[in-house]
Amino acid sequence: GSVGGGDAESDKTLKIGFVSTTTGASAPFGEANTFVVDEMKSYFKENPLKVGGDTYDVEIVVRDAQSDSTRAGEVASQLINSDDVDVVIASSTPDIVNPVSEQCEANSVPCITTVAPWQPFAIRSGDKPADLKYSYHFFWGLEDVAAVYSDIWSQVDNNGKAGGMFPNDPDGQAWGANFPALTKDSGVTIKDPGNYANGTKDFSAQISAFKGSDILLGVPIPPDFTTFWKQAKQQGYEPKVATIGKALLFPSSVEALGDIATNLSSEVWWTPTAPYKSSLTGQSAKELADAYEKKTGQQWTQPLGFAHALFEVTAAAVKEAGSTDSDAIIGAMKSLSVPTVVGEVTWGKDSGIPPYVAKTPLAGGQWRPGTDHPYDLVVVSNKLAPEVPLGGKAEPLP
Amino acid sequence: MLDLESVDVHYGDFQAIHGISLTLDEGETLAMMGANGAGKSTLLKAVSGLLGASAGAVRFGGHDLAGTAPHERVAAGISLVPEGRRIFKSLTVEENLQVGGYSRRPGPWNLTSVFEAFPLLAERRGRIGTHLSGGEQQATAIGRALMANPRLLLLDEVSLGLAPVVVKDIYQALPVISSRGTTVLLVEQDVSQALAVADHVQCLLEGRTVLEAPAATVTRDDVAAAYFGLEAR
Amino acid sequence: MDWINALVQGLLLGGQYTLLACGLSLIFGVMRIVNLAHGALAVAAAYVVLFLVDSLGVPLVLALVLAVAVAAGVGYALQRGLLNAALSRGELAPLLVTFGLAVIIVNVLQETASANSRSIGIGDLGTASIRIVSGLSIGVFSLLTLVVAVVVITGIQLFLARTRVGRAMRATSDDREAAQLMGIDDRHLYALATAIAVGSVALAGAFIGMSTQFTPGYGDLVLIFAFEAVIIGGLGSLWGTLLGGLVLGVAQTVGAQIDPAYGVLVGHLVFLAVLAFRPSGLMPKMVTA
Amino acid sequence: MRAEGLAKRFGRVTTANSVSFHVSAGEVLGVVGPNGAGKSTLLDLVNGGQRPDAGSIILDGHDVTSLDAAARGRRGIARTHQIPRPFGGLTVFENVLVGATFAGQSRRGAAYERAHEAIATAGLAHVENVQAGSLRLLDRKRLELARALATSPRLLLLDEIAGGLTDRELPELIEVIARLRDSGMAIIWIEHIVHALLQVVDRLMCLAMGDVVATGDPHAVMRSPEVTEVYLGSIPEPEDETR
Amino acid sequence: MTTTAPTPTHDAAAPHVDRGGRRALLGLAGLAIGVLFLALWVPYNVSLGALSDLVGLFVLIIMATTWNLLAGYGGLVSIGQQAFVGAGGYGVVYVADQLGVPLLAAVLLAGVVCAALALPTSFLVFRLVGGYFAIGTWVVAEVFKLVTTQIDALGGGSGLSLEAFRGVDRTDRVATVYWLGLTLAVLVVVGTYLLMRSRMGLALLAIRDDPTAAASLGVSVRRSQRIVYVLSSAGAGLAGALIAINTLRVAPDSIYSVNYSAFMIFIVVIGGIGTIEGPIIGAVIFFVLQQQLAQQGTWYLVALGVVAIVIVLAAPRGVWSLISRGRFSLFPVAFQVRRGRSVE
Ligand SMILES: Nc1ncnc2c1ncn2[C@@H]1O[C@H](COP(=O)(O)OP(=O)(O)OP(=O)(O)O)[C@@H](O)[C@H]1O
Ligand SMILES: Nc1ncnc2c1ncn2[C@@H]1O[C@H](COP(=O)(O)OP(=O)(O)OP(=O)(O)O)[C@@H](O)[C@H]1O
Ligand SMILES: [Mg+2]
Ligand SMILES: [Mg+2]
Repeated sequence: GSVGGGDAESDKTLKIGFVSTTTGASAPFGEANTFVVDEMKSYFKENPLKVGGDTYDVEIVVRDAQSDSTRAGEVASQLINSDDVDVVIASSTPDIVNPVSEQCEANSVPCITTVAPWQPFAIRSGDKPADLKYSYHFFWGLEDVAAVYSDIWSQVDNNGKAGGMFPNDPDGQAWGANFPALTKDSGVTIKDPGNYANGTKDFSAQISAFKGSDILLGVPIPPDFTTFWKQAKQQGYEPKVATIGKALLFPSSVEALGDIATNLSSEVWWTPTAPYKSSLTGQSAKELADAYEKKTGQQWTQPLGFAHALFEVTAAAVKEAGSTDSDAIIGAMKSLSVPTVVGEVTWGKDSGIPPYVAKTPLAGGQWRPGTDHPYDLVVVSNKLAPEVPLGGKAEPLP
Repeated sequence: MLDLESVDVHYGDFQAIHGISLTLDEGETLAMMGANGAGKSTLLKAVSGLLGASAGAVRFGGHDLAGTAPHERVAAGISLVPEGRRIFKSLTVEENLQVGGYSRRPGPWNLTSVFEAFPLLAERRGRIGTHLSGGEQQATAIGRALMANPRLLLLDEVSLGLAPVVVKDIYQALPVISSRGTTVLLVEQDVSQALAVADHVQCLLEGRTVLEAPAATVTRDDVAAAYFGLEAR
Repeated sequence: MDWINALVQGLLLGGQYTLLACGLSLIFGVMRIVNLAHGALAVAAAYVVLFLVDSLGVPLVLALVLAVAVAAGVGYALQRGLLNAALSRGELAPLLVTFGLAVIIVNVLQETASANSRSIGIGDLGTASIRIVSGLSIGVFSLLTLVVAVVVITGIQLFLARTRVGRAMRATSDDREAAQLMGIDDRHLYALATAIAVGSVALAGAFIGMSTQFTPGYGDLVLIFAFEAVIIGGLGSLWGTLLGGLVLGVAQTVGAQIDPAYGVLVGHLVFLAVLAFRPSGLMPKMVTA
Repeated sequence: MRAEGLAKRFGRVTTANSVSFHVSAGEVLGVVGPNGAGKSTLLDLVNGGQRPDAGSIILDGHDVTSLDAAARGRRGIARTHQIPRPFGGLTVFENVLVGATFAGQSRRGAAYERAHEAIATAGLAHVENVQAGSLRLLDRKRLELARALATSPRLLLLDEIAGGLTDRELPELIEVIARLRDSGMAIIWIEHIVHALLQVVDRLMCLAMGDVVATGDPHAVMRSPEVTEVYLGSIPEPEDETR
Repeated sequence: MTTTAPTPTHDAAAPHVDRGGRRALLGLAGLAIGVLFLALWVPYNVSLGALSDLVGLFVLIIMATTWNLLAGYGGLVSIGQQAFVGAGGYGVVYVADQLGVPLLAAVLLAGVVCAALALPTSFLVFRLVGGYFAIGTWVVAEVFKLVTTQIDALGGGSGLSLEAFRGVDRTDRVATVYWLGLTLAVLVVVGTYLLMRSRMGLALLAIRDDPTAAASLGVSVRRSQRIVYVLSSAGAGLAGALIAINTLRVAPDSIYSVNYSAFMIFIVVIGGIGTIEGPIIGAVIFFVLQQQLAQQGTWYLVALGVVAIVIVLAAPRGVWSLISRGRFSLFPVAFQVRRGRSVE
């Protein structure tokens, strides 16, 4: 025999391997995954995939990366080599999607990923995007978030000075490296005292450096932002506008901030008010969010739409390819275009980005005390996604 | 006051004590003798509750002690000065003594009276256990046991490693201790010392009693003869 | 002024570390248990307070008292049920048992309370501050934490040094069997020590919960700082733990003032430096616990 | 072996205050003194377990003061501990083999032989395969002796190895020590059982408070008034120590 | 120098020392068969995925065996060996990608790098004992991590992808890593065994039980411990390197995770500390648990915690001692004295 000769192949089944994060520090990113997977399983059970003339059963194998980068690589390898999946999908943070993509590259298996800005996804070492053959990613990039942030800032009177809190992790590094250049045109200069370690308990140094800056931006993890924001209040640093990624992503972390969360702003990658529909189930964004809230009793979160979209993209790719053969799928991905619940996802359209990246629309929003929920994310910027209805204008921090 | 009735003690599979009986009345002093490994310490441990008797009964003041934990026996009035001193290394001499009085039994012994009896301890009251020499440790251990005002004091080879002057002192203190109403069960290698203070003598050999008599009727040679049992294999 | 501010904020931060460290110091000092579940217990207590306040509407102060009481009870049961047994099984057993406990607590919390960030609301108290001069303000809540830490640590220290039970605890820590021979119920005393320790952990957890957001796994992020505080201070000296917490806090803020990247790193380096020059800590055995 | 002006203080406690003495091959030096006089500490200083604050230790004309315990062990200084310190997880044979291997014979066969001999001398053959942790006190003391002997020492330091022996066991031990001396070993023996000590020692030294009170002919030392006073206790005070 | 004539009683039977030589051979033969099976049969009869999973087992065996060497034999209970897991992982990626060293050599070089890092580290951490040492090593590991995140060439806080393996055929790659992992695991286990049978092994056991007494018997305590620390750190580095070439990416929070130490402790204690067999058995148990229960998400971890507690309380000497009951050993290191005729 040959090495690895114990494989068994089965036909006419699309086997999707999903690397999820249901436990550990990034678990909030994976909160909606269980719901989406359950929905998809029952959907595909009733609606097997029509590929060419054939009908394919869809099998979904979920493995938990436990929010650990090494574990993500291991489970991806298991999905590929033990479970023999046809496609690997993964979402949430470069720490998870990058090792998954590495495994797919090494094993020549198609890989579809999302929920990580494309720069930290594409740039794996050095400063050039990696040359990837089997990985396809959809999300926005730092140029988009910079544009959205600039738009929000422009709606509030400010002195053009910003303080940036960038942790020493893939996101923080990418933001810190790219933002100053991206916001220069809008006349804002960013003061970046340097990347700090996640879990820092005192931000006095940053606060004294930021004093006098009307704008605050950053991608801290939620507890770090809470610590920072409370200390900033205590030490008398009061910016006029604060746009924060990651820490303000989830309603629960905003709620946990209490009163001082009002009017903090953040980028919006997905919202139920967006006019997009699922290409699989036909659900609108609103219907998807409602279904989630009804079933789980929790407020919708942004990764919900993207987790759903992962399956839409996968199904579309296999349909386009006409089989589950990996080369065929890769061939199909190159110029795939799918209308999804997170908007139109099209590869090979943009020339300024690596060919394996498709960009999704991005809006900006502000957290305001809500009616159904303690805080609602109100869209205040739709410059990059005019189809998303505005909910108001950006207001200065109280 | 203390009654042992055919007590057996095991370490796992190994039986160290075979059906030992003894009776000790209030205020008496019993010297327990025997070669190394005869089971003397084991017997004391069984009385103090550190080991359980696997058969037979240990009675104290008429109550069966089966199932009582060591700390409960201390509260009932049994104190052991263990082999190897075992003083609390990070506590000062004074604190060691205070801990000895943890059970708060009333009686003649308190810090003042112990320091009176062992002036050497009074001098070192503030020194911590690790910094004591062997003899200082032994004195602390005895003082500590007295602090519990025991009705029954079990002494396991207290003169081991002590300068003659201290040994002399301890053996001078023993009659004082028992005159205050404390019953003493003493394990000792030094036959003449033991005979001098004891009312009764009991010799053990491989876990069994081989000699049992009033001290007055026993000579060094009798005891040596009892030891002979061991040598004769 | 920035440097003075860094120093002052460091002392305040030290208060938080100290509060978290005192339970650790007690357990480590009395039983030599390296309690890896300490962080998880703190977070669990924060969830208890949160539950009492948010779901049952108990007033915060009462909730704190209840949580401390519950935690003390849990600590007592934990020691009698698990840790006493682990202690008699060699030095690694407690390490593994507390690690197992940590994993269990974190994941059960995640199942029951979800992975979302939470925080215990304290309204304006969280942001109130006393302005000393321009560029130097002291957060009221941070100050409160420091005060509570000093009070708790003084209380435990006096308890160990001066009371009959405290002395007995130290004796038991030296030699369990000999302690039994003094009439001490060693299992009970160890359980008492753990009860006090876990009670203080609950307080620390609640204060963390009030100062920032926490998730079930948050305890791991701060556990190492608490250990550092204990060890910089020196084994068994609670004053040392206080000093250790403050030194660590100041090292981190001053390090961050040099470069934000160096905050945590400088804290660790100061820790290692202290140990290199004073391997038994800054104040070992003032009163040995 | 010669010690010159050894001094050691622990904080306020002086345990050795410029102590000088010597012992030659084939000689037994007995050491007595009240508890806490600094006898064990003195052995620690000689064998390298502790560093003296002042003074030096000269072995065969070489100054070994700066060597650590392991190096001194390899040079032929061996000691027993007053409170036995067996390697509890190892068998008696393995315990002894440690001494034989690292300070004695590095060749395996020779080390085995040395270990067997030492075990036989100390009378431990009946427990040679027993875990040392489960030994009773007497055997632990014998083990201390066996381990020390296994290092093929030229200077043997004994710390209260006779304590707890019965009247029958004592003569055996004394005989062993006498034989070791006759084979050319230098021995320093600390003991409180004076009558045992007197049977073998060539010279006796009495310490008190870190000072040498008397030294010389054993019987003369024992009769000297200072020794009687501080050690044997003819006066009512148990010890005459002032701080 | 002759010092004593042995007492007459013991003259008769010439004792000889048995180190379980014959049974050791048996054990080794059994091991060899197992290894041959793993090397020659398994690769051709299971899936690539299973092979790649088995690399995880080899990693666990290496980590546990070297941690046991450190803690079980050296008496140095560290919770900071992830420092070297991480350094080994980063080391192999850096050496292979940036310096262009062939992968196999890069793995070994990573081990050497870790040994080189461990040596200076030992001077710091050896100032500490007991619980202090444990926490101190943990902090050192955090320092390793934080320093790594400050080095741009190592990708800062983001991590590094291993590129040397790109374009290598999947089967070749998995097979290479598998055989390499197996070889390293065997070398580490056998190496540890031989070390423990040497003079060094005896010294270590003595030091573990009582360093002061060992020193006065001529054992160079510091030196022996330092050697063990360096060796076991090199082993942890090899494990880290294997992880890196198996998962193809290293990220600081993950590869320097304190969980590695927790796993090492788990495996060694569960299997049986202070034995050669224990860590291997523990690694297998842990591996099986991981494979079987990982699907259960949160509850898997809860189960792991429960298993740890239950085994430690029910079988404190580990599973191996339950099996062997202390009567036999596949890798005997003890010295047993046998006499022709018993003198007892
Ligand atoms: N923990 C133990 N485990 C197993 N056997 C033990 C243990 N302690 C003592 N023994 C055995 O029990 C027997 C009696 O021991 P014990 O300590 O009671 O003797 P002893 O008369 O006090 O002797 P010594 O004079 O040495 O103190 C001995 O054979 C001893 O080996
Ligand atoms: N590490 C230490 N720190 C402070 N004092 C110490 C230390 N070690 C010993 N001492 C003190 O030094 C003195 C001498 O101790 P040492 O053990 O040498 O006495 P010794 O003569 O052997 O007594 P004994 O006959 O009782 O064994 C004692 O008073 C003791 O308290
Ligand atoms: Mg005894
Ligand atoms: Mg002494």
